[in-house]
Amino acid sequence: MIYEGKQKIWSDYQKDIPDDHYFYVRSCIRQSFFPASEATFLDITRNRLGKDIFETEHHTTCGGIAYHSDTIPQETVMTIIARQFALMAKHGYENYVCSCITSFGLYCETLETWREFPELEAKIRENLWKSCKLEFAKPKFLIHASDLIYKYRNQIAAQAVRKLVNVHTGEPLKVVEHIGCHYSKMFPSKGVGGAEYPYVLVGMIEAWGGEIVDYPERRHCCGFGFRQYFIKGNRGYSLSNTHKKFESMEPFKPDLIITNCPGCPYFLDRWQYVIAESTGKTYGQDGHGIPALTYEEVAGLVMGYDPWDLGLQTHQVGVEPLLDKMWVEYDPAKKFLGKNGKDLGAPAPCACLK
Amino acid sequence: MTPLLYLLAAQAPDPEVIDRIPSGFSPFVLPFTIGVAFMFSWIGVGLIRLLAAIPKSDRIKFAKSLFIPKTALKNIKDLFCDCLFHVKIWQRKPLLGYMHSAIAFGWFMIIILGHIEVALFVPARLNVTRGGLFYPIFYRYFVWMNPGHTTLRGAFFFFLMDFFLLYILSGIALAIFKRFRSIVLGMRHTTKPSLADRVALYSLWMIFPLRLLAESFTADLSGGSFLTVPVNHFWHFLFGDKLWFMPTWWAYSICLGLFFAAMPFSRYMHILTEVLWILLRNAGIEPNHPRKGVAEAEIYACSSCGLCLDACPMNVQKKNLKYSSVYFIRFLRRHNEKKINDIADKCLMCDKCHALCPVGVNAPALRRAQRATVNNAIPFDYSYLSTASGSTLAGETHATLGTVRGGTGASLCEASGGAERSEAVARPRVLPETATGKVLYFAGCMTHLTPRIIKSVEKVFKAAGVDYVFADREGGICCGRPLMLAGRKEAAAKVIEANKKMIEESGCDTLVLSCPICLKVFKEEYQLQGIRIVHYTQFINDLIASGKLAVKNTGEKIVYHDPCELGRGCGIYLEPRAALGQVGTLVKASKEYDESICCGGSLGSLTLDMKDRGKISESSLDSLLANDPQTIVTACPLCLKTFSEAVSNSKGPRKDVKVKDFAEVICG
Amino acid sequence: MKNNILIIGGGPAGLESASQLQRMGYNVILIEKSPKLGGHLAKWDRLFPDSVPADEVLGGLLRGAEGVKCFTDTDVRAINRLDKSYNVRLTNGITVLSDAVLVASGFDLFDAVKKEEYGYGVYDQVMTNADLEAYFKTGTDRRIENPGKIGFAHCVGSRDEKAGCRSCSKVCCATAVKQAIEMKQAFPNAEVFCFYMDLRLFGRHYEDIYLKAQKEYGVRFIRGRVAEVSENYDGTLLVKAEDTVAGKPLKVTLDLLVLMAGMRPSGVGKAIGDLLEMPVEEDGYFAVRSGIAASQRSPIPGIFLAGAATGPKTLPETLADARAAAMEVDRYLTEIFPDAKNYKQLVKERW
Amino acid sequence: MVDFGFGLVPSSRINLDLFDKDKYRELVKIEPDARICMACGSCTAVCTAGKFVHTSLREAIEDILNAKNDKALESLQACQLCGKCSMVCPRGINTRHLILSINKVYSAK
Repeated sequence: MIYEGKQKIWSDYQKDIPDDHYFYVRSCIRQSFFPASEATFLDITRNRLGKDIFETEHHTTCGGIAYHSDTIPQETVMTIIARQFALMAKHGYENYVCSCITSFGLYCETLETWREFPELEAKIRENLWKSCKLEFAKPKFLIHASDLIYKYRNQIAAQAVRKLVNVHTGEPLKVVEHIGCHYSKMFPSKGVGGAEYPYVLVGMIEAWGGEIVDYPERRHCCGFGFRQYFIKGNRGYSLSNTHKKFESMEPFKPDLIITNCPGCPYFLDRWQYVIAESTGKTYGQDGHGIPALTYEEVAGLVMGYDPWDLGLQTHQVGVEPLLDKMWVEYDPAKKFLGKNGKDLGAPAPCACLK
Repeated sequence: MTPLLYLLAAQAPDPEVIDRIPSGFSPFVLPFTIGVAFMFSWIGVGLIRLLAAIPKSDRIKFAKSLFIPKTALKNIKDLFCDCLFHVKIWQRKPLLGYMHSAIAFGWFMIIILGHIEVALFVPARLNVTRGGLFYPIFYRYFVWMNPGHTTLRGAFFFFLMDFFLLYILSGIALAIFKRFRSIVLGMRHTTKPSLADRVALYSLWMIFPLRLLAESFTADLSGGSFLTVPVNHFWHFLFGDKLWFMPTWWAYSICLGLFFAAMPFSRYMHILTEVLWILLRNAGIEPNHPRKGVAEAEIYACSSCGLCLDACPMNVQKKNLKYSSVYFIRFLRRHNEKKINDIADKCLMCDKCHALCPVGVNAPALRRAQRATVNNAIPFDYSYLSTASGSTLAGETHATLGTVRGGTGASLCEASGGAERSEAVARPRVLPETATGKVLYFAGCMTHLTPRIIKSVEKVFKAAGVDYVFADREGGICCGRPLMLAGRKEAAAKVIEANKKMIEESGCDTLVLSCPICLKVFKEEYQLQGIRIVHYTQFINDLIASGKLAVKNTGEKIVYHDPCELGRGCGIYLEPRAALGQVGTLVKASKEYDESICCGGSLGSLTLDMKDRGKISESSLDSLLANDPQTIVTACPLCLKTFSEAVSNSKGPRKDVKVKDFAEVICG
Repeated sequence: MKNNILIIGGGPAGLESASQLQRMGYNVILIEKSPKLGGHLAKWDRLFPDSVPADEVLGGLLRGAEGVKCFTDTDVRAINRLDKSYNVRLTNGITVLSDAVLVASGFDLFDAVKKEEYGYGVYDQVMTNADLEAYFKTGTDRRIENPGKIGFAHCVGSRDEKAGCRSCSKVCCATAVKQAIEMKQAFPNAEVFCFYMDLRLFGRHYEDIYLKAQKEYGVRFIRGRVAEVSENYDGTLLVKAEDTVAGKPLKVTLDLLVLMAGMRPSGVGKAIGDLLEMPVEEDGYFAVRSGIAASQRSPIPGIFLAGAATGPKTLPETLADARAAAMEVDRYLTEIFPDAKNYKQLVKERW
Repeated sequence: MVDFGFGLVPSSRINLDLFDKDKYRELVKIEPDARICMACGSCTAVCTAGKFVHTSLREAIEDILNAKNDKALESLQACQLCGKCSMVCPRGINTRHLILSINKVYSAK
């Protein structure tokens, strides 16, 4: 691998990310999968970096799940999106930051479509007025939340209490980065680093002291694929996708997977459990899995957040070996305590996955 | 004959011949005796092994055949014609025939006459215990002629012995000459002798000159005639009164011994095996294994004469000589598996070597048997052939097949033929029960690649008002012959079964085929009771002869190519020529009838490549174009396609020669 | 009077037309931007289809052009069109008053880095056709160390609208087959795969080398474009394509992947074209007066074109084009140019 | 092991790394024409057996190269060796011998 070659490509795919004043929109499924991630994001940006991030309880889903499952007309989706944008404008913001990759892709797609077909934009403008009495607006900058963390990666590194380093060996942790497909595969120019060698997560890992693993199936989808997962009969395809990725990264012995999409950490995490329990195969050390974390969780770890506050207990693959490697102190007894301090109860132990 | 000889003997009361050596033995006979004893024991054991390897039913059949008068007569005729007189070689190459018969018949006569002499003059010596094995051979050494008591009878034998010795010597002289200048005897290629062959060959060359030498040395003692006596005088003139003759008799005996000792390992084994082979062949027993049982007799009956070398169309290229039948048989004898397979697979199966073989060795059949040992085991699945039945398909096949009645039905056929074409089912086509045509035309796979044949045949049929059904208009299944040629007899049986069913269900009484490959297998393997199987050349010739089809003679110069499977394969040579004679002027090819050269496109060969096939096509064209015809006519789709391509790919004036199918020429 | 003719570009087209025009008695000035004459030909080792050494062909071209005033390391600084002639200022300080300008600016090899998914410049074991020719010339390349499995990806930057080129580069198929054979000759035990979309082996003897590659060298031809390349743990490449004949996706591990970079319009040529205000077509190559009847004439009078400046060409096509351009220049300078009175009328009628 | 009601789906991808070099070498030794197919499909189009069941020499050659040896044998098992394919092959491949050879080499375990 020639690092300079990748740097050259990265330099071709840089995007403008504004410095402050963001309108933040949450992800539907992240809030249930990894709710602490978004909270951590807001805490880091607001309290650690001192940025102005506004969010409103009035925003809705972007309609992406329905859209990709072919259950909603495109015009309806676009009107929902137009409403989101209008809310942003109503509150005096023009930098739209979304937490979800599906949304990000859909926003990019919608903005491009409006650009190509102004008559469609006009129609949506009308729809929006008719249905919500809101003024149509488009964001000046469309940013994914990971773009922001990428932008402030060095500031985060400056505030970090630890690095992505195995304290027992002194070696940097080997990290697999995995971007959501809709981050830059549809519009390579909209993502930091493009589609072929996306840099958004790589930049974070490099800044925080880890080592990137470039494995053959890095481009491959995590296996979410809306219709593949939603219909049980197709779920085998979803599983096989994930399996292919793990088989490919296995020889590199990664310590950690970092992702920037709602679905990816979930499927890369849960399917490891399914693969282990149905075939007996595990990919981490000594029968463990490979933790698949969100970028907020990784940022939180290096900045010294408590792992249970970061919600790492919601992962199926145990994170303890990783925490040990990074010398993160944690109280095993508190792992399954709720926010209110009540015991949520530990899940039943797995037969194969440690 | 013997009483007559005794009548002659009655004229001489005193013994004419005196047993010169009372013991009836001399050490010089040992080499011969050992050699010949070795040979006979070898052959004896071999014969028992061979007979044991023949299935019991065949053995009984063989034994019975010897007592069937008709077969017995044929056996006698064949033994004399094939083994002694070499009639088949005479017919093709007289000088070569003379050579072979001089050696074979001459030697045979010398042995017979030698024994008669012993029987007449010293009958006691015929007893094996008193030297019967060698005494008749060295008769002249052991006896002393009683001077003054010579009878006409003795002189008669002296004359005959000298005559046949001279006869043999002339053959030997030709044989030696042939080694160096074979072309004079009509052979372009001769076989490469093996080591044993060489030993036997050089011994054979030496035997008769040495016999002349030995007998001439003793001619003043034991008598002689026009050859030995003058030579004896010459020796006396040269060496004086006393001749030291022992070395000559030793040399003669050693050469004979060497020859017989080498014989089982050499081509000369054929001299004796041929007899057995002729008997087995005439008994109608076929080989079921390429080198055991009957096949063993067959391969040892090969005299390695090399006539198949020139016969083989592949040998237009010298590099292919090694694939000739004679070498195939040689390697079968030596059990050289690798080479056997290579050679077996290369052959075009044109059958010319078989047609020309003086002893009728069927090398193509042996090659097929060899291919079977390898290819029969290959797993194939023909279950799809049995899924169709006549009744299930009757409804939709009716339209597709298109029954044609006379000339008026033509449009019906074309109209309905196309209508359901798209519904061609994924099952073998079976004729409808309602088909009324008594004539069934089966084009075959290859004919479908030469649509002009189909078109012309149909045109002829319509012109002659033939009520026919086209069995495989939409394509059928293979006839099975290609599978047989590849040695896959069991697989072929399945294909044959499926086709047979289709034909029997058609209710036809005449089956017309345009492909000779199909014709051969339909005739030999299908056993279609009550159905006349004819080639379209025969059928069309009949139509012309009976006046049903009118043809016009254009005077075009035509040469007819005999397709291998039609000519040598089915013996059809005359009908196509008779019909073609009505539409044009037939000219001769330099090789025709059973000597016709394969077009090169044969399905028989498994391994021959395009380039080599091209060379064969060229040589076949050379033969066909010997008398400048305007048109080459053939009656096989494979030959047609091969020649068409060869002509269009060739350079010079040859490009202008037309290549046409038989039916195409007939319908003008 | 000897007319001055300026030839821009010292590759095969420029050299051949210079040689022809000099023979006709013109005063030929040839400029070449790089330090060496010969263009891409100078960097090539052997030429398809008969593997003729490139040096031999180039030597012949250079001998033919002996006596021509050649300025290497020289570019055009400015061009003024006078009444009929061109006043050309060169970067070496010389000014040429030229009666005709022949643009033989050739082509650039497609920059394979742009096909990011193939990883040229990122993966250790990916190289281009030009790199491989350099290896054949010098015998060294860090990427080539007894490779066991070698792939050739056809159509890199050709027939690829995303790479900015819809058309076929004409020479890559034959080059790939040639190089595949040469690699088999160098490494007889290697397995060689060619990934093609269509094998465009249109020229004389081209089909022969295809057959030779299959028959004698056992090169495997797979119909399907290389879609993506990745690097395995051991540094080997994982190549994915579809075998479109089998209708199935396919993967293979390779030790070396050679990208058949196609032809793109010359960047330097484009700059000169801009100075001359020469029109270019959608594909980026210079427009000609008529693609069939006048393919060596630019729409601008007095400006001629030869070789790959007007689209991908094989070497023999380039040389024939160069000779044709020389004839066109000669016709212009004898029939149209000298007639000062009717010049404009003649240009209208005969250009 | 737990049954989740779904599981890994076998890949249809061709893996050229599984290509059996030794067997192919054996095949090419007895029938070098195996190498020169250009996948035109003439053989499949005229196939006598192909009218009834799927039969394709073109595919069989492809399958061997794509490390699907068993599938290659399957594509040929209905062949009647009639030889039509050899007549139409533009490269002059000795198709009948190739079919027999593929069977010989690849059905031997």
